[in-house]
Amino acid sequence: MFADYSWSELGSIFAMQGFAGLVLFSVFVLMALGLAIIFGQMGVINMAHGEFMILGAYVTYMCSNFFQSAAPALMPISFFVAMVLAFFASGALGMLVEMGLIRFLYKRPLDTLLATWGLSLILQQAYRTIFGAREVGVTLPEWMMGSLPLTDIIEIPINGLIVMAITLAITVAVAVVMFRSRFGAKVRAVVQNRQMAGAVGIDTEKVDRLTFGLGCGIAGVAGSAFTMIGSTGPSSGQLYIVDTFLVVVFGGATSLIGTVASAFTISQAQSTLEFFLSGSMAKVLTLLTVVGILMLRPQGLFVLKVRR
Amino acid sequence: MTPPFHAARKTELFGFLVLAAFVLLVLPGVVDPFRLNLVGKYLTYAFVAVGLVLCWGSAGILSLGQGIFFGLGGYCMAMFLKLEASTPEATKIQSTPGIPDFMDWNQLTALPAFWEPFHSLAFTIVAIVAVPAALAFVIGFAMFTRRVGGVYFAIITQAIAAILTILIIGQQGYTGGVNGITDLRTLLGWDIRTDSAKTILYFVNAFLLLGVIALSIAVRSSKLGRILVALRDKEDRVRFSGYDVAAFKIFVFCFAAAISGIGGAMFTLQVGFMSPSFVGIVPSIEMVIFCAVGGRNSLIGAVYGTLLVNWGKTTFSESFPELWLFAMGGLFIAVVMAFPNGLAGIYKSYVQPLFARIVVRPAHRRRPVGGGKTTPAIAE
Amino acid sequence: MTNNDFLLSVEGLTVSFDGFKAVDDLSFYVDPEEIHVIIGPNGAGKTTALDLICGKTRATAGSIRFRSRELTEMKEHQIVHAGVGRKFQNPSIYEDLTVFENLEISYPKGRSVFGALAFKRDAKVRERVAEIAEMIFLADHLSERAEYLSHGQKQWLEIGMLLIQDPELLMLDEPVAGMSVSERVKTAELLHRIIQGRSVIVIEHDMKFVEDIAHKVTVLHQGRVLSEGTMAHVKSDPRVVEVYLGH
Amino acid sequence: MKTNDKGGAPRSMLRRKLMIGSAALALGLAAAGVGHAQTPPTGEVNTTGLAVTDDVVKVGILHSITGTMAISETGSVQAEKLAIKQINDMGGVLGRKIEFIQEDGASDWPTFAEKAKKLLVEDKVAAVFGCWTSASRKAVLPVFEQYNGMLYYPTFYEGLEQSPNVIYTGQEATQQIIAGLDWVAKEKGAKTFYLLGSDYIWPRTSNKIARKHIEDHLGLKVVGEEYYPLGHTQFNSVINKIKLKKPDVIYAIVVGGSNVAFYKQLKAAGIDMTKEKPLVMTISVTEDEIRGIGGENIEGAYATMKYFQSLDNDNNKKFVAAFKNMWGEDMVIGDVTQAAYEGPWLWKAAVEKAGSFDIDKIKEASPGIELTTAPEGYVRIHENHHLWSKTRVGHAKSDGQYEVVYETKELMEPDPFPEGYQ
Repeated sequence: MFADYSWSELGSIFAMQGFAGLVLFSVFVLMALGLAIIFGQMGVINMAHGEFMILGAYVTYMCSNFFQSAAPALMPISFFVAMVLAFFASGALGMLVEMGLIRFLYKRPLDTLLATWGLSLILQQAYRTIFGAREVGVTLPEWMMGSLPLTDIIEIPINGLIVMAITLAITVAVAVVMFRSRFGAKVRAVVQNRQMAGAVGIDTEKVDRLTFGLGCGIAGVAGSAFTMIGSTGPSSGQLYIVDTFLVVVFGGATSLIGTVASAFTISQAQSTLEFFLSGSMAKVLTLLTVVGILMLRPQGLFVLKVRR
Repeated sequence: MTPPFHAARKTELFGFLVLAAFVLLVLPGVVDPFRLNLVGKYLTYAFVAVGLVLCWGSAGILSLGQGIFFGLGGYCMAMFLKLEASTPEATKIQSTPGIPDFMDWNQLTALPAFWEPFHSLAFTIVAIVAVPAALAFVIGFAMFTRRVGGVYFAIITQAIAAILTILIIGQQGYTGGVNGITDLRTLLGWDIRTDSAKTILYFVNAFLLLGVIALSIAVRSSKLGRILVALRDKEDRVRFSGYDVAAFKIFVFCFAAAISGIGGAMFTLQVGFMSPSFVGIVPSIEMVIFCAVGGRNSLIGAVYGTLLVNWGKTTFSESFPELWLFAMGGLFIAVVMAFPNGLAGIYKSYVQPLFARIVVRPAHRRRPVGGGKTTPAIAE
Repeated sequence: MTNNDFLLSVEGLTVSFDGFKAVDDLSFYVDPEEIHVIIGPNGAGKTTALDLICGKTRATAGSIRFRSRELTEMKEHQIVHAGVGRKFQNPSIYEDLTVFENLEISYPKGRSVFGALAFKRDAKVRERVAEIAEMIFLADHLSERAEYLSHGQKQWLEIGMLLIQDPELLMLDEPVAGMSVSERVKTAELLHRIIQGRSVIVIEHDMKFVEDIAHKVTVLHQGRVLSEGTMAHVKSDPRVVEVYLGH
Repeated sequence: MKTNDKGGAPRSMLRRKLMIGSAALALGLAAAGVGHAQTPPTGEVNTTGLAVTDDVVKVGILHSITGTMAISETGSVQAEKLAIKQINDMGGVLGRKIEFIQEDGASDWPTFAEKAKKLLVEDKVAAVFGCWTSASRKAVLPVFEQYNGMLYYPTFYEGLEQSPNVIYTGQEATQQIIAGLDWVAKEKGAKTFYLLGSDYIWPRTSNKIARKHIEDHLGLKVVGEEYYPLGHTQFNSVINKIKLKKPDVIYAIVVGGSNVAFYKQLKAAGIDMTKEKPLVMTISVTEDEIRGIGGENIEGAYATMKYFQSLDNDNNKKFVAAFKNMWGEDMVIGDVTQAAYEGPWLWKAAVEKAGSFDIDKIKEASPGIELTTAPEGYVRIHENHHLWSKTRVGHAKSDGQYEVVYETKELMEPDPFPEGYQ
């Protein structure tokens, strides 16, 4: 398929394709990070993860509408305001959910699956009732939707750059919070020995609540970021959920590094295959490979060997 | 020294007879043919719910991908029926007559090899049970021998369901794609679309379901059933009592898959088509909720749970479609938070004592002596 | 003396978790009909050693030979079939089942999937269950749900579940923990009765109890053997005194 | 309901049967002339036990209110309700007010089949307006054929179907595709095409027809053809491939949530659709979808359909005003919404022509029925139960509307089984 092209053209395309792969990687990390934090630290699978993302997207939608009508001059920065608001909105909802639902179910992880699934149905219908069944169009600052032309062929999508930047920022922030801050130390203490952590004066319930809120808040940021590349509707969260779960499962579910590594592997595989095959076949092949590897290594790619 | 299992078995037998009377006599008696056909459709989901009671309730293995097996069974049946419907005469306007219409639309010019055996009804009947069981074996073998369980197993099965859906939709030349396999008419020349055929199929379905439940009761009251419960509580203890734990889990998973396949096949027969919307995540999880509403530990309850939720869905969505999702979501949460044992639990803690007080007044009443210590075993 | 004269010979056994060696080059031997007690401070690797023998944890290096069969290559249930029984530190019984069913499940028949399906509760089974129940002082509790038993009774039940399999090597992890004084006495009595024709490895902290039962004592410290011999010998070993008994 | 259809039947049955023939004939003439001037007795216009009384006739509306398809189907529901309301305001059908029973298909095909059966068997509705996806139509089709109901199906679709029990008010694929391709080849000088779609039957069949037309009839070249799973949200790789192939036209049949992702990413990748290099042409994005995509993200693309909200004629102006009046000023109307609006009107015309609500008579009366008041202008029902209609090319503007840049001179003939395109 490359015979007709000059070297410079091919080089450009490969550069573009590499960039596309990185964007996909960023998207995957952003999707999966919140879920992985909650699962890795608390053993809870949040089936409503997609709906928390969409909450972030709706917050962005409302925020952009507000800026458009109330302060058009500030429109260029509306998106970042929206993103912060999205974090707090999803995080707050997450903490509410933890308080009213999840905390009663820590000993029954399978039941949290069902309860959060129920929650996702309720949220979807709530969005439908509030925002209407149709998708909403999120108006973004004009400067974010363009591209930076480097050469004739190479054009770097700005939204791709932004997604990558956000992902990087969030990942670093999570790493700092988890491994450098006092809160992170508390979280890890609770994960390792809940009773002991409680005994030394850590408010384990509060740690749980904040962890869950953090995971949901990151989902909200992801949703906010995805208004740049995807749709915002009551059931749009479902579009992301399969990929999200696969990334988390494939990464071994317990380590954040595993999640990042798995996001990288899957995104590169998919992006490369998509280039050489038809999109549908690429997706199927990627998924089959992932399942095949999971069959051989169901514990995921990256698990620490520990005494159980 | 008779273990209290006898009492439990008696209740189960009684419940089974009541259920049999309900689905074979009461429902056909009071429900019009249209609604009876609907009930028949719901009862096909009950196969899955019964399988989940064994898997999840008994053995603690929660699969969020049971729709896979329901769908596979249904597709096997649908392939047979579609081939029967695609005679060269019926399809003569196609560029390749004699193959199913959707293949023709997708430029296939010959029947794919894996469709060929489905010309035979005998093969199809075997496949309905064997194909789901075989896939369950592969999944189960990979997961259970490596000790994957709990939440992790649940999300892997879910991922597999999602993948299978994408595969079926993507390979539409071979599978009918998102439309599924539609327009099924006859079974060995017998028109399955008429009201009388639907009534007959209802009874076939009901008898099969009762048979499956009877078989499941037998499995659960065998030593294997007790090992499953034991394994749910203390997996290591079972392992170090000399049992190959993985083999037991694989068995129960395959068993549940096989009966789900029967349900799927009966669905295809009664509804007249099969589509990938049954293989995906949403129906798979909905089927778990049927089971949970009935009581995850009660085989009989699973049937009532299925009927109740679906009846609710149908009536609710006729009058307040917008509210249905709220109700369904609330049901998920309520069943988990407030009624973890579902209908069966409610029956046991409220109805049965009442019943016992009114009906079985004399001798059998066993009052616990010496505090709570000798509470008789509750039927599982 | 060749290894085959021992019922169990553990040689050069090592396991590491992420670089931490919980058991490090451990070797010890168990004679037929011996009560072998393993003692040592917390974290010495006692429970890990049992885990390794019964296959719960896989060794990084070393060998475990049981009657000339290599256990490190067998699956857990095969090790049980070979005649090794293991009681866990916390009583591990099936709380949802009755005492009778607990014992019945452990009865060494119908262990395959289809064997279990076809298993019949015949007179032989009932007799054997009754016999064991008598031995573990639970004859009156057969139809009770196991969750209603006292802590000590649960410990006995678990021992009974092992006995019904008639293993040649029995490994008990802290069998008297949480027992009342009278229960301890009964348990010691029970152990003396059940060692007929089998060897027992016991992990225990209660020194009084150890002195009562031990033929041979191995002291572990930081995954290694610190001292080995009779109770008297071990007690007089200055290193043991220093790390364990001295305080 | 069940009591009504038997109302007054027993004794006069024979006499009525004798009268029916002549009555129907007379009524047919009357209906053509004066419409709703008189109210014929129920026994004469309803011989098969439908839910028709002396002053009410019941119909069904069957769309997804919940689930993923609710996004698309909401507009159709609104249009059908508007049409029913307007018909009622004009006096109803054969003197009877239309009452609708709405059911939720819940984006789930078996539910569609179940609800369709309920509408026909229990409610005995005289007609059903509904379905959106091909899958839902395929699921209900056997039900309509078995229980002899009438379905008015609004969506443009792949063709390959023709049922006496269905009136297809949307365009079948050849109608929608061919005129657009001819236009882009002639007016824009396009030589190479890149075909793209969501992976299911409609985009695949449509692209098959497009490819045949491009290669065999126009003698031009297709340089790529790809499909992505429904709900796919990452299109960067295919955009790179498109950049490599440099086609003159990207022919996109992407649907649902994927649509939004596709156009946003296309724009972000530096493909400025207003420059028409390459030109983007779609048959799947109506004004409804643009709301989700954002007008600024699709500005410059071309769509070929039979209807755009901006159509400049009196029928349409009235329709748009009425629609906004009923459902809100910010509503937009897409092709399918308009086609759904035609459903009740076509049914009304058929009933009046047949002088009866009986399904068999409506089937017979339907071919040849004209609608001169249709927002799209003029339509006529073909023998094959599809509509003759014009095809138009719209040019997307940043406000989310299409500007009509071309329309076929003649009505396009519906051809669900096109020779030479299979």
